[in-house]
Amino acid sequence: MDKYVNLFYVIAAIFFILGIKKLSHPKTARSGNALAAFGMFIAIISTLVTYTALDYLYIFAGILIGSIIGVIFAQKVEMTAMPQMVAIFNGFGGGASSLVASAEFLSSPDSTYFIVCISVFIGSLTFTGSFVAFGKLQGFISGKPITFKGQQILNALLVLVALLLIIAPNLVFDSNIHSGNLSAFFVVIILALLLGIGLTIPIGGADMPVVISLLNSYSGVAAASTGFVLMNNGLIISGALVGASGLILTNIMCKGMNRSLANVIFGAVGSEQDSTSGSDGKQINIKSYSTEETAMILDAAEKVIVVPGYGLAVAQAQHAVREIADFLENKGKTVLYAIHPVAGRMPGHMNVLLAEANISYDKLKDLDEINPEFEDCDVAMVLGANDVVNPAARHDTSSPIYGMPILNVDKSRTVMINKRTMNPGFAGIQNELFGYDNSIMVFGDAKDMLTDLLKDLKEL
Amino acid sequence: MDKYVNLFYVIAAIFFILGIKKLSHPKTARSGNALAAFGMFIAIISTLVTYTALDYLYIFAGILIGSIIGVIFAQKVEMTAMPQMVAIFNGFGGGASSLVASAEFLSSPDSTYFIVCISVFIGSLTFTGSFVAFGKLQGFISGKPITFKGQQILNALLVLVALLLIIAPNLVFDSNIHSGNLSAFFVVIILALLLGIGLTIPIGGADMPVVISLLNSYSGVAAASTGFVLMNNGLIISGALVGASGLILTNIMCKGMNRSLANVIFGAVGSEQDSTSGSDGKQINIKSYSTEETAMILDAAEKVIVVPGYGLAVAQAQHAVREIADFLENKGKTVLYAIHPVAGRMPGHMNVLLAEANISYDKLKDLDEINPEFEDCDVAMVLGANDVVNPAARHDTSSPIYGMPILNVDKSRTVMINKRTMNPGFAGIQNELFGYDNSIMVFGDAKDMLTDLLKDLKEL
Amino acid sequence: MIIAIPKEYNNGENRVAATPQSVKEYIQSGLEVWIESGAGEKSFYSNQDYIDAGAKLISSSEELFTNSDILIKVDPPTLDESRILKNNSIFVSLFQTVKHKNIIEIFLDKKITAFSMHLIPRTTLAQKMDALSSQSNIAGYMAVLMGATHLPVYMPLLMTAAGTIPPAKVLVLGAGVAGLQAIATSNRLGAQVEAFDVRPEVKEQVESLGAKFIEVAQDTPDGVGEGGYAKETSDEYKQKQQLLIKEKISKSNLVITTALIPGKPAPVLISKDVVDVMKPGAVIMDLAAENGGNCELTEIDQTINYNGVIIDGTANIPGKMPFHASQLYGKNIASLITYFLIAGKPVIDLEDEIISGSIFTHEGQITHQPTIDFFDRG
Amino acid sequence: MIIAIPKEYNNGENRVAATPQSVKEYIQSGLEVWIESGAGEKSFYSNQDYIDAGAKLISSSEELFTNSDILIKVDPPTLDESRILKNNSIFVSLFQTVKHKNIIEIFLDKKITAFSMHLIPRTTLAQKMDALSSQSNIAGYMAVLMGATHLPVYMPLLMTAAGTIPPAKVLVLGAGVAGLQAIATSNRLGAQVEAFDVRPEVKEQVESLGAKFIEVAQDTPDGVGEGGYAKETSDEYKQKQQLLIKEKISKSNLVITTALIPGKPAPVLISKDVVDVMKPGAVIMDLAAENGGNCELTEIDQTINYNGVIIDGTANIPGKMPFHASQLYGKNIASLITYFLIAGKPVIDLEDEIISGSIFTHEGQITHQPTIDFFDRG
Amino acid sequence: MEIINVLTVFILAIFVGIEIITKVPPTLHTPLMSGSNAISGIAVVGAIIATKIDGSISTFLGLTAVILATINVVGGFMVTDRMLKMFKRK
Amino acid sequence: MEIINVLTVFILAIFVGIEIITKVPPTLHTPLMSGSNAISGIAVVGAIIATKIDGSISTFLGLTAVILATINVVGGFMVTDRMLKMFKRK
Ligand SMILES: NC(=O)c1ccc[n+]([C@@H]2O[C@H](COP(=O)([O-])OP(=O)(O)OC[C@H]3O[C@@H](n4cnc5c(N)ncnc54)[C@H](OP(=O)(O)O)[C@@H]3O)[C@@H](O)[C@H]2O)c1
Ligand SMILES: NC(=O)c1ccc[n+]([C@@H]2O[C@H](COP(=O)([O-])OP(=O)(O)OC[C@H]3O[C@@H](n4cnc5c(N)ncnc54)[C@H](OP(=O)(O)O)[C@@H]3O)[C@@H](O)[C@H]2O)c1
Ligand SMILES: NC(=O)c1ccc[n+]([C@@H]2O[C@H](COP(=O)([O-])OP(=O)(O)OC[C@H]3O[C@@H](n4cnc5c(N)ncnc54)[C@H](O)[C@@H]3O)[C@@H](O)[C@H]2O)c1
Ligand SMILES: NC(=O)c1ccc[n+]([C@@H]2O[C@H](COP(=O)([O-])OP(=O)(O)OC[C@H]3O[C@@H](n4cnc5c(N)ncnc54)[C@H](O)[C@@H]3O)[C@@H](O)[C@H]2O)c1
Repeated sequence: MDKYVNLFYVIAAIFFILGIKKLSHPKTARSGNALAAFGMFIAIISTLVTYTALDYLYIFAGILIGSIIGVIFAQKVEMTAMPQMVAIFNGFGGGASSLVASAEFLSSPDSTYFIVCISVFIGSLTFTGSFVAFGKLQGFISGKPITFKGQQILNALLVLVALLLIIAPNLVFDSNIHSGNLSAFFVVIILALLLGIGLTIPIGGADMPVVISLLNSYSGVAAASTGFVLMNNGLIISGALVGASGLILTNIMCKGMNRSLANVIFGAVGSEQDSTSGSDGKQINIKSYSTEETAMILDAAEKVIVVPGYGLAVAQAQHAVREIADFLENKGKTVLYAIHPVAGRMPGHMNVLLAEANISYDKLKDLDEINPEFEDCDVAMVLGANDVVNPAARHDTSSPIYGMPILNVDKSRTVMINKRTMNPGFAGIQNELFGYDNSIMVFGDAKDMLTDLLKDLKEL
Repeated sequence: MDKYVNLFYVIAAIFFILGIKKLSHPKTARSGNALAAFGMFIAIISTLVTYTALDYLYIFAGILIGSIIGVIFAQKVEMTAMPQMVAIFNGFGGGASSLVASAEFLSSPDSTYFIVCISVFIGSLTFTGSFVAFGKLQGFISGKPITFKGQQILNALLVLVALLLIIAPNLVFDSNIHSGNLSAFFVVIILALLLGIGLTIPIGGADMPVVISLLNSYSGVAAASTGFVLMNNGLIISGALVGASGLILTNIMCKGMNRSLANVIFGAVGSEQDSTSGSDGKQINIKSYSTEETAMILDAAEKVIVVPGYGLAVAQAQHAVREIADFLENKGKTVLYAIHPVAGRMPGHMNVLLAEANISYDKLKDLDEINPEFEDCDVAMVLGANDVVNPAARHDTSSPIYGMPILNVDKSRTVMINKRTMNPGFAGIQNELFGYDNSIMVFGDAKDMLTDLLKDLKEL
Repeated sequence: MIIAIPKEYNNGENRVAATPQSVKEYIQSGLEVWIESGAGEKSFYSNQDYIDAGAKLISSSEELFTNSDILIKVDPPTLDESRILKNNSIFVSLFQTVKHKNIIEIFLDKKITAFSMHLIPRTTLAQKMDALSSQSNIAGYMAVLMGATHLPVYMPLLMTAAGTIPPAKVLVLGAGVAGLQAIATSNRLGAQVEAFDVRPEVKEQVESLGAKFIEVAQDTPDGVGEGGYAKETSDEYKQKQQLLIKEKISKSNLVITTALIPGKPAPVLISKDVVDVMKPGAVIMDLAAENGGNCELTEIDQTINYNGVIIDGTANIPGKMPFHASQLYGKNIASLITYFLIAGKPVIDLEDEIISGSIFTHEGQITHQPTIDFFDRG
Repeated sequence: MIIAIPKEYNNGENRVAATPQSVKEYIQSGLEVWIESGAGEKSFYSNQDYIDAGAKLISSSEELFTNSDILIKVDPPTLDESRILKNNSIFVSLFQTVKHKNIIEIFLDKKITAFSMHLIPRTTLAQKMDALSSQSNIAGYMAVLMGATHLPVYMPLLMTAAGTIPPAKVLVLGAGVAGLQAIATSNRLGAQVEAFDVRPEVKEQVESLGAKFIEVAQDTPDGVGEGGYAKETSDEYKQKQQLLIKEKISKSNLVITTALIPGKPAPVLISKDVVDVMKPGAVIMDLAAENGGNCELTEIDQTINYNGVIIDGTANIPGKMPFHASQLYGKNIASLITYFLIAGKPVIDLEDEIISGSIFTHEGQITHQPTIDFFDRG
Repeated sequence: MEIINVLTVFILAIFVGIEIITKVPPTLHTPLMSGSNAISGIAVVGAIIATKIDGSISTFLGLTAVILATINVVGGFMVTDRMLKMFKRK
Repeated sequence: MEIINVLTVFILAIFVGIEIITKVPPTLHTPLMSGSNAISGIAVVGAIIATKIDGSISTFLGLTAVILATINVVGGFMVTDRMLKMFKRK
């Protein structure tokens, strides 16, 4: 071991640090990824150069095979399947850590049993956990939480036994240290593999991204512990980095879902996307978004059309709308207002409302003016409006509002609909728009929602 | 050297890290300071316990003397003199680092000359720099920038020569390594002491806090280099921490002043507070605040009274006011509006204006209702009003508005006045209020200013 | 097919049933348009405007009535006018069936297909024909302006060198379309607005306009009838209402009443003794004047001063804003007529909710149930 | 010392020079207050209110004029009234000196100390006595309401099922106090407001109310006279102004004119041929009617319809809002009187800017320079 | 002393890890996860070293580890890059 | 190897230092500066060790260093605490 290799590991670590930092900002994310990849390149090359007596044949064969598989996976996977891909990769990483630790242990069993076990335990757990997550997302395993009585107790038991075996193997197995350790070692592996499955299977598909993020953090810890086994600074630093930042990311993701990590892991709720059946029994599948995600969408938009309805007046959110619009306009976006002739509860209701917030008359467009504009509109923000954007009026001859001209919000790239519930509007009819592919629902009182949205927009 | 001492240093470092983190949030700052102090305690005790052959007599004597002086300084100093106090302490710290490195070097000259010199150089520079900063703030040295021709060149020369001596002492001095190094060492010290003075003296008193922060960062670097001399992890980690975080803090402070660090250090502008002379030749000394500082003041307030004037209408900032007021009210503060009978340019101008922003009638108070309220008001926000808050109306019989009842904003704890310039209002007379001790001016168009202020309030 | 627009001769009626814009619409739908000379004058539409739009100018009213296949008006016809209507023709106007029994009898006789713009269903789809909405909206808006002009006080809060003027207190009784618009307009002018109505769901609507809703504590929410209209309400309710109203009214500067119950006289919300306790200088705008008034003292089409309280009983307020009133009414009627025209010919589909809802005589039969009930009662 | 408040007998004058509130102020200052019975009636202040405040009720007008040391009024006195005023007494009312030469002569004769509320300096300090401000403010506000009531169209923008109603275009000519308030009120109602004035600094004030200022391109900014009042302006300027005004007016629904030049007839801003190009249904509210009107066709105290354009020449608009108009005017006068009272006795200090500014006859002399000039001219 | 030093490094690295991300916009959650996951493929370094360890089992395990870790590294960085490319505004 | 290890620690500590403060309200600028300044008094540890170094100059320098560094530490933490106490709302 040359002493300079550690220097290179530090350099690699610096690249990782900068990479992760940049990855968390939209503008620099791509270059961040490249930096991290370059750091990895440094780490690998310096290892190959410094360590002697390596089995280069195996190594190159391994790298070649791994690269080919990795490239194929990365190229072939569909964009929608990204999360499960990450899960697999993560599983492989965890597996690798655990294999390396095992190799070290098996060839020289006097290497610290404790630390090897930790490494193997976490690595194996990550391995199976990741594959379960993959299976759930890919649909190989039901996305629904799979639960049974005593599940938590069983998991707890697995952990306890494994811990016991890691700390004091000889209490259980052969008092001969070496053979005792060996037996315990294998049992720990099996327990960890089971635990990975046991922990992941009760979590619903919707929560999988959080789980993957958590497992990612674990695989960092696994790498770090392997680092301790090999006394290798590179693994330790990088592993610790990933372990810590992964945990923070997991936490951020949980917060975004308004849940605690504990709730995600042990909640076993992992509910699916809401689905609501209207009075006529038709099922509508909707996508419910947080204001944070909505802010991201608005941020990317160039042209936004606000569609105010009675709900906006009920919420008295006229000033909040104006604040959002001001903010977007300051960012160089176009904001228009689409006023449907019967929006609200009296003729001109929306005019009175928006005049209160001093919204300039030239931004208010009536139905005929605005409908062609939806075609190249990025986001239509439907705020407390319902009947006036119901596409049934266009095509459903049985609808009581069939024939009424509506605002064609569904023609815009994204339709963001804010209301408090899935209740119908004045006409008492269900609105299929809410289930359209380009529709997203943001539930809540319009004023509260807009206030949060503004906050999130400012924080981007 | 016991190997466990390093473990304790790491623990101390963790306390430092947590301490600094907590120090940067208002709510946790005090406990952060305590944590850091506790970390220091650990570091000192473990050093005393672990290292053998220490000269305990000297050590305890030193600690006792130092503690007494430190306590006295810390107790006696007036609140307004805090920054200069910090400067002195900082100078001592830098001095100490440089003395330790010197001691090591003098007793065993084969200790790495290079690293010793770095340590001594930075430590000495910090020492004199800090004392100049202290002198400027305390008034011993003129607070004005002291500049002369070629100053920058001289400083550059000092740096270059010192660097040369640090890197290649034998090029200059005796080719005998030891004696050559020794001579160079002393010259470096002298150069560093001069440089500390030379760098600090051209900077104006107003910029001193930034300089102190920068010198603080340097003293961290000095400690870290001393750590390298002694190969002591504790000094290295803590020094690096302070060095890096100090630099970031310096940067934040510069940004807050809307200047770059380079501009502060080499600008030699360091302008004093504005002072303006009115048309009648009377001098008014005003304090001009940034919106960021204003936000801090508002944040600490419980009761805020907004005093709108004609300028608010000109800026059409009625909605901006409402947003600020909403924000403050959401934080549990009381916000009232003081409407002077002749504010604006037509009877009821302010009523029309505030009604546009839907500000509730019960928050609008007329002169008689509001004047007693100023007594226990924390901040009076005077927005584009002038004549109606001119205290001359109360006491200056020669004033053309003598006898008119005014809003007694000067009775509140802080009066924040926003206008664009120092120009007079409708009555064409100067306003002594602007120079009152409890007045602060925030210049700018009312709408722009309020928008910035809101941003800053949200970022607190 | 001839569609004819006669001039309105009723006193105070400045509106007209078609604007040049709607004339164009009719011609596009394949109708021939006849208009009486001077029909649009009081609404500021000149004869020339109509001729330019393609209408034929007719100087005699009689000629229009006797020859047209579709006759559209603002007000109901006089008895004489209805007698000369062409048999089997279509007639459209604002028409309160319970007020014009003898005209209906003539319609039945002549097999007139008669539509009342009063009867357009209050559904989302029928909104564009909803003349009650468009005209009530004007009434609510104008009532505030007229009331504010009567008032001896400012509407908004003003803090001036000569003292602080408190905002006027406006009370809106009945918050249908007119009431809501009155709330909105008073609010704009800076008054303090309170409102109330027997229908509980109106609370949210009132609040959506930034006003305060006054609630009469009641046990059973039974103020709602069919189709969104209010029913005459229980005695106990009325009592409580009277008390609360009395208290609120005594403090108000401007009271705007809009309470109506279709097919019945307007409910009396303000009796004489309530007016007695009002402040001098207070104003009552009674938008229900045409149907008897919500105030006991209201005299139709008169503005009286009762002990310093001004009570304005102007019946036809939309007629005071004739340009826009005619434009909106013209559009409402045109929407109805183009709705039942197929290739330029009227097709009366009694299965259609809007048609069956707004028609009251057809082929010699009364088709509107409440009108049948009314005839049955005698 | 007796201060007396007679009833106003002028046609359309509903105001009174003191309210019960100001009566209390006078009594506190040590004056005895006499008031004519029924003086406050039309402003909705009853005799009883005054008695409660401490005033003595007098039934004969003559008794007041002959006995009082200070007599306060809204309108100038008639010749007969001035003849019976007590010698050396103080008289205060709104008074345009150039209009009442013979009354001034009587005042000089009787050594009356006469104040005109028209002459109060427009300084910050004198604001609380500034009756022109308080009354103009009412005029500006009421003019919009009256104008909107005359209009056959809506003021605000409305997008309804029966079509989109564009906002009314309001043009305010002359943006002093009345003009600014007219802008603010029109804005509140949702109209599109433009304004203009010869004084360039008014631009910022107009914009501070959210309206657009129309500028007449001019080379020398010479529209400004002393004390903030506008001077009669150059011919060239007038021409350009006429052109721009004509264009803007032809597009406006409501034109409100408030241009005044103190001591002179009001400038004519709208000649007959301009009215000819206005849209039918447009409305002109001429607030300068009392001084001859800003529109050539204005007839004082009449509302005429000229080819469909309504021109309202109501002279005394504040009189239409008497409760608050009297309250503010009463406060203005009370502020002036308590200003020159020392221990219950009037002390006329001609060094004082406010006193010397608003007084026009004192001890048999005319003290007001423009009035002297006017007398000199003949 | 070695272990203490290594521990020091470990602890400091954890602090860095905790501090470097404070706020991440939701769209970057997955890419960031994926990118840092690729970094945890640093196990490849361990795997390379492991091939040196004698004993056929170890070598075999090492080889497998190299393959798995390489997949993690190569696939991880590439997939991340693909995701991020999507976000680029047109 | 020692120096590399120490360098590693140094670099990581710098990163931690950079990351721990991101946003500081202006009122805390001075206290934070003062607090971290007190931490840089860690030189006291070096000073203590320096007394051990033989030679009277060294011992003298060490003693002086101990005094100065102690002033920095004790005074620094105390002054910081005094400042922070001020901010406490009544
Ligand atoms: N313009 C007129 O003159 C007039 C008069 C009477 C009736 N109408 C009828 O009213 C309807 C108007 O259409 P519209 O689209 O404006 O209204 P709408 O169809 O009645 O829908 C309003 C929606 O707003 C939501 N909402 C209520 N309070 C909210 C709050 N605080 N925050 C967020 N959302 C809230 C409600 O959903 P949640 O409950 O789930 O929140 C509701 O679905 C038409 O059917 C029209 O015919 C019009
Ligand atoms: N109420 C009435 O009826 C009436 C009528 C006519 C005159 N007046 C007179 O007007 C005065 C009213 O007093 P006031 O205190 O409201 O106004 P003021 O004394 O005229 O002062 C207004 C201040 O606002 C500032 N300002 C202007 N535009 C601004 C902008 N965009 N952003 C921020 N500040 C701005 C100006 O200072 P900078 O230029 O430095 O920004 C000015 O000093 C009194 O003297 C009153 O007598 C009143
Ligand atoms: N679908 C649509 O788009 C649409 C459009 C316009 C109106 N509408 C509906 O039509 C309905 C009637 O509106 P309108 O304005 O023609 O009503 P209206 O003119 O018949 O009555 C006016 C109001 O008076 C109220 N009222 C009756 N008796 C009262 C009493 N004793 N005290 C107080 N208030 C009393 C009624 O509840 C009503 O709100 C409403 O429900 C409205 O929402 C629907
Ligand atoms: N100090 C104070 O607090 C205070 C209070 C009120 C008014 N003022 C000042 O008094 C002055 C006069 O106000 P007012 O309302 O009594 O004015 P006014 O009634 O005398 O005149 C009305 C307006 O008409 C304008 N005008 C004159 N000729 C015109 C023309 N040909 N075309 C267009 N506009 C023309 C004038 O410039 C003025 O703005 C203003 O400067 C105002 O700021 C001051």
